[in-house]
Amino acid sequence: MANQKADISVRELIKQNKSTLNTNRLIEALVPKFLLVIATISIFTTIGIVFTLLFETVEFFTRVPIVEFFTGTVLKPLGDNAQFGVLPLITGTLISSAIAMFVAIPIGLMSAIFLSEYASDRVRRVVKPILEVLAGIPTIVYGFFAFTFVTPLLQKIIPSLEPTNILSPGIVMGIMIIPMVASLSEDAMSSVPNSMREGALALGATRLEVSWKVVVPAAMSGIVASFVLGISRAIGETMIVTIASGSTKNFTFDVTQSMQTMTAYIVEVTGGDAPAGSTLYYSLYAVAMTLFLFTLIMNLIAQYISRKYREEY
Amino acid sequence: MQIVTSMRESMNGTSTSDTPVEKNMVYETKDFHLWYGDKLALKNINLPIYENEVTAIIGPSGCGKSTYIKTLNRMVELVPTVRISGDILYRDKSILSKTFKVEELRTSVGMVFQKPNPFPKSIYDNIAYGPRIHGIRNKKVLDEIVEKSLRGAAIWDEVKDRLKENAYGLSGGQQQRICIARCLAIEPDVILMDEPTSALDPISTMKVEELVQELKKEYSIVIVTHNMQQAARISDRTAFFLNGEVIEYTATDKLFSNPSDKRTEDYITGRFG
Amino acid sequence: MQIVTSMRESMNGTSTSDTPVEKNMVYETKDFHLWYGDKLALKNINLPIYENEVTAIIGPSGCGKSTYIKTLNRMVELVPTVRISGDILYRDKSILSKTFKVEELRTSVGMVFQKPNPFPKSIYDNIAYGPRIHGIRNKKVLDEIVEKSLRGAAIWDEVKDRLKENAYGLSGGQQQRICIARCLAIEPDVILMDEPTSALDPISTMKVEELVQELKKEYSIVIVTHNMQQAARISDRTAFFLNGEVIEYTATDKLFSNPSDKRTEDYITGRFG
Amino acid sequence: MKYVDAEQVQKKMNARLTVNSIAKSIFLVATLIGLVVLVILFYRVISQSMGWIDLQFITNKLSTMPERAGIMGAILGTLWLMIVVAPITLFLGVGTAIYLEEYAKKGRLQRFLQINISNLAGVPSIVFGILGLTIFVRAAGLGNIVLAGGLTMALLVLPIVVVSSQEAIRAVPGFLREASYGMGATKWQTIKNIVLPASIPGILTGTILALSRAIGETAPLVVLGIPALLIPLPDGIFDKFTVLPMQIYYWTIDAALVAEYANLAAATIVVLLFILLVMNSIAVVIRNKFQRRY
Amino acid sequence: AACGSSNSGSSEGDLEGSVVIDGSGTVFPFMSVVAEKYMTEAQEGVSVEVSRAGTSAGFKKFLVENGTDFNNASRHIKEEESAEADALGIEVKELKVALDGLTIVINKDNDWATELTEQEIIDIFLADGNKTNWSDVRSDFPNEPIKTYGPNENHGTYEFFWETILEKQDLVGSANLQQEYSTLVDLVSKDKNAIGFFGYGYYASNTDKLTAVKVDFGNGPVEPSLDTIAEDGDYANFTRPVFTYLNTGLAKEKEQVLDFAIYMMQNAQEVAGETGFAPLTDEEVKATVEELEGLK
Ligand SMILES: Nc1ncnc2c1ncn2[C@@H]1O[C@H](COP(=O)(O)OP(=O)(O)OP(=O)(O)O)[C@@H](O)[C@H]1O
Ligand SMILES: Nc1ncnc2c1ncn2[C@@H]1O[C@H](COP(=O)(O)OP(=O)(O)OP(=O)(O)O)[C@@H](O)[C@H]1O
Ligand SMILES: [Mg+2]
Ligand SMILES: [Mg+2]
Ligand SMILES: O=P([O-])([O-])[O-]
Repeated sequence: MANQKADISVRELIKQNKSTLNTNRLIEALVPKFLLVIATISIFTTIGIVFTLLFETVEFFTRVPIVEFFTGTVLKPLGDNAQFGVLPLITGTLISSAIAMFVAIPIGLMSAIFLSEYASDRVRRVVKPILEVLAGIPTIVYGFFAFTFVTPLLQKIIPSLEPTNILSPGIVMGIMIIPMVASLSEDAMSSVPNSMREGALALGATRLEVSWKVVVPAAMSGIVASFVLGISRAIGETMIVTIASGSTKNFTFDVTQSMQTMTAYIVEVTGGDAPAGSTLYYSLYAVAMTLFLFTLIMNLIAQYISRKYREEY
Repeated sequence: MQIVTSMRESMNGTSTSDTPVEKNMVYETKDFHLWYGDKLALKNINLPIYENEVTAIIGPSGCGKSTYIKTLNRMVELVPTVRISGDILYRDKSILSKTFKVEELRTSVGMVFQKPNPFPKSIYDNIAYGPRIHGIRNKKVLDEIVEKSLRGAAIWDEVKDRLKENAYGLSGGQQQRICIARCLAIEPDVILMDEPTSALDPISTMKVEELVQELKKEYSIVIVTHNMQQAARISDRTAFFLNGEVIEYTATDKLFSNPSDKRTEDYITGRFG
Repeated sequence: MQIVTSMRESMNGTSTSDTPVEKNMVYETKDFHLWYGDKLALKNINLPIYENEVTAIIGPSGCGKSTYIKTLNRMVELVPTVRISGDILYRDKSILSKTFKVEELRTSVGMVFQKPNPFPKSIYDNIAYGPRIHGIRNKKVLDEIVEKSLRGAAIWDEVKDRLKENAYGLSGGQQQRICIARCLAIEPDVILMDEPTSALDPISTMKVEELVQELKKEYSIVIVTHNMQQAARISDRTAFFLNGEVIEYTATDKLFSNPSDKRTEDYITGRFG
Repeated sequence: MKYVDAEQVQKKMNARLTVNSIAKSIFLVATLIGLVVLVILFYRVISQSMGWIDLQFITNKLSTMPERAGIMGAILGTLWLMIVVAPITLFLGVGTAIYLEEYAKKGRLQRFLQINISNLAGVPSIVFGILGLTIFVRAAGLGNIVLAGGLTMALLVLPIVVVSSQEAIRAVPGFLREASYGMGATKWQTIKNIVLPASIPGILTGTILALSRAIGETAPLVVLGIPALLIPLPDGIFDKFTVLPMQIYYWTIDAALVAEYANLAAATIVVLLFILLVMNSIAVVIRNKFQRRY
Repeated sequence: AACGSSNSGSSEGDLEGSVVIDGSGTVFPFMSVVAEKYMTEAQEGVSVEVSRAGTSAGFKKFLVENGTDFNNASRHIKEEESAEADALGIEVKELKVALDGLTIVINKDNDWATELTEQEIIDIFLADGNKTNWSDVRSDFPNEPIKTYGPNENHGTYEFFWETILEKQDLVGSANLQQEYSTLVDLVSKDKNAIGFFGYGYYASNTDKLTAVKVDFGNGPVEPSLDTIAEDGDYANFTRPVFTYLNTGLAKEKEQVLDFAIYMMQNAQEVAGETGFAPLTDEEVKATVEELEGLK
């Protein structure tokens, strides 16, 4: 070994390459700064969203009083006596989201319990990705499905159901959200340490008792966070309601009727391409701002829940 | 769990010779083998366990101690790849038969684990969990059970004023005694303990050891331990496992003072392990 | 890493007495303390390390062996909460001073880790990694370096026909020697080894031990080991750590045959640890 | 005193076991619901598209006449859109992830960025559409061309790429980094030579998933104002364009006028789902092929 | 090569660039067919893009700097809109492309209201008409609620109906107004008690789903058809011309825009028939084409 060392001295070579060292120093100093700039793009995006929405929203409120906007039950944005009450949109949004969660929460949670607590590893490995396919289907496909399949089907059960209604897209949104709830809840449950399950099983508990009284409570924060994220998703969902719920600005709680959500309103107004400068145009931003705030609050709640309760055991 | 057909044979002489006084048997293990997938983890185990005794199981890491003790309440079958042959009788009934209800077995056989594993609930709810799932709902009865169990686990005085607090606020040693209390609450017949003190500090360890001595008056106890001193201190009978086999099983005094197998001697004198 | 102002004092007598022949010092550690957050992990370390020797560091788990050896090439500062005081000199220069360039230090001081950690690249690229990052691009030179280093790590014959294959296809022992070769490729001055054989089978362990013996002719080696026999077999000098302190540091023969501290004796006779 | 009556326990045991098996069946049924819907959905779409998918349908330009209509324009539009989205998200996403994982001190800024990114991931896509309309289409005067749509989509899927790249980078074991530092490598050398190569499978998987999200999005493009009839094929990022989901949208609502449009919509859905399936399979293959070996 | 044979109106097929058209949803089917023909038969290099925001919404995109080249309209340009054009210096040329009959449609299952008088229709849609149930219209009609449908205020059809037929009286508040005509077709075809209105073309392509109400203007019920829809036909009261408005400034600037305009006029009669409009007379076409040629 010593004889070979005479051939080349790496130590010497490295010393000769001092210049590499200096370039390295420079790169080393520049890279983090450069990456910081890139990383702030996401912040600029947020700022961009907030500012575009805010400016035009403020302008909107100089034309339509903020109180009227948030308490008005009549939304009639076109024509001569336009009225801008956002409540019909808010109820539409909340009702469709409520229907969606009414479908997604029980089914999603039960699927999660099945996958995490009952299913064998093999079944879980097969079923979970298939469920996740549901989440990956474009929403336009669900809209088509709701309008051409679910609504006619429901009309057989509820004859008074209108051809466009909030019930059918609500249910379909729920189906779309099932995998989200199931997958996140399942993650939360499978991260409950096995020792907890063993403790309960060793007391003679059945699988159900273990799941329901030990695992689910222990994973509660993750489960609730998945619900909240699901709601946020439902609130922001656009194409399903646009296609299947129509654009009637009803202020009602009758789910068999057509209602419009905030998202569908945005589609309608931009589809008619509201010209800059009209109140209609500004109303777009006011509604978008309201929508943004709704989902922002939901996302913050979800993050708060999952952070706060992360390390309970 | 897939039960391989087995031939029940008379008990293998080597492992059960030299037993001291004959008492009632709680468990009887016969020609028992266990595989994880293709790996043989327990080989031809024959081991009687007696009433109101502390039976210690010792042996080096990976020798199959946990596997064996988990077989006694069939927790081992939570591992999907497990296969077994042979038989285990609890109170003269085969616990491996298809018709046997594991939940019932586990109600009579409590278990305490290596790492304290209280539920993330209040102390009270931890203890009441078992009685509740067995249908006891009466608040007064539950109160009594909780107090009795906590007293039984020698931790009542320390926690009686904070029963509503989360069990995770307690120290490791206290948590372990909560787990013991939880297990006492359903009044088991046998208590299985898998290295119950290995995560505890010396003082907590001492308390748990004392408790075990106390409990044996009412319960039969099987305890796995890494710590030979502990086995010597608290057990009546000791089994020495090595590579999935029972090398020697006899009265604790005898095993530690006068082991009959060379490997036992090597192990207890610290030659390996 | 936050450097607490320290008072350099003359070396503490207890730990460095009884040194055999006086040689050149490679490292000199003076009054060194290290905290992880609030936890004191190394307490008042004073330890000289000599040229062309194998220095072994032994002690029970958690005593600070890895922490100390990682301090010698300042890898320890990858843990963000680390704070230190005292000083460490490498070739008479303080490695803790602000102006000191860690990359240079780490180029002169190679390290081999407990678990073999080759890069998920070809064997060739693993060895060539160091020279390349130091600017050596010439293919012929690299080829020579690779061959020389693999020969140096006594693994050339086993891998010379598969240099383009991924290093993860090798056995654990081969991987560990690849890691040693990787470290030789930049011709270090000192090689730090943190339990380099603990993940290896006996035969691979023997090979690595022989290699260490060989390497010490050209390099200074610091080796952490759990295995006292290993320390006794291959090292010239041994330091015994306990709870973050150096209890005894002296010639290996002396430490194992005639330890001057009761705790050392207890440890090497297997009383604890 | 005995509280736990063995007989009582015995009696209750059977009931509890029955409840357990009933619950298990219910949970199983709940799990199957999702799968059943999936089957129905696929069946409906495929049966409606029967006879409508052929080479002509793929290669023809759009037309008002169902027999002549094809989706080449939408396919090319989708392709051009991806050509804008992929490099931008990859560059910004991986850059942000490296910054957050390797450089940012675990402090306020890092937490703020992280929260901001998770919030961005939850902002409805239609709001991104408004952002794109206001900033790219109008303020920057790009109009509704591929570039404007691509930039909008890139911002929309950026959080997905950031988070999955972060996970991939985090999954690179510390010992590889240590080994590199131990050789005297600098931080950037370590990232470039060790961390990034080892995390590329994860990053690619995340990016493919993000792209499939972008391919399926409709809402933001509706807001950007994609024309209802656009026959010429786009051949660059400065052209007007339409994409598969937009075509599905228009055909779905216009099916009331020309019944065959429903079949065209279904056929386009099949093509879209096929593309997504292929992309997801690629992601899975990458993930399996490069599964960590260390 | 641009100034080709003035007769054909289109050059030899080597024009390039784009033509952007928005506006009326009523005219959309007509214009999209013309556009497709143009791109396949005349000028493959030109990209004609047609949208359908509605007449009013379309004018707002037309009357801005660098707005759309054409705005389709199912009504005349309004005074405000003309004023706006003047203010912007946009010179607007009205091109009448065909005639449309405003068609009142009901559900296929509706067998009672297949013939209504003009006044009954007006009352049904008027806020003050007090017709909430079908039985309020005629006592022998079923006692079921009337559901009214129509295009929303973005649309020229809405304004034509409101201004010309309702004479600017308030529309009934419960009317279900939609952006997309296809949605309206769908809604009416699924609602037994529905009555709605829109251009004849949307009825013509859905005769299997909808029934057109025969309107009695005083001389007995008249069914809308390509024969009765005419400025002096039996359906004249509900007949209206439909237009496209051309930005002549842009037409002069961009050869393909003017070329398209001429092509469209030359093919207007043929396409009108295909898409459910009554065609212009030969003279009308000729006059318009000549005017357009004059712009060159
Ligand atoms: N779930 C499992 N799957 C496969 N093999 C297992 C599993 N659990 C344990 N084993 C193997 O079975 C053997 C016995 O394991 P066991 O846990 O019973 O040992 P032990 O004596 O309890 O050891 P320790 O003292 O470390 O707890 C070991 O070789 C172990 O690797
Ligand atoms: N990253 C860290 N953060 C906080 N504490 C740490 C960290 N790394 C090690 N410690 C603590 O510092 C002490 C010394 O650890 P170190 O790893 O140096 O021990 P060791 O002697 O190498 O033990 P072993 O033989 O188990 O490898 C231990 O108490 C350990 O818990
Ligand atoms: Mg064990
Ligand atoms: Mg260590
Ligand atoms: O779409 P319109 O023709 O009614 O404007």
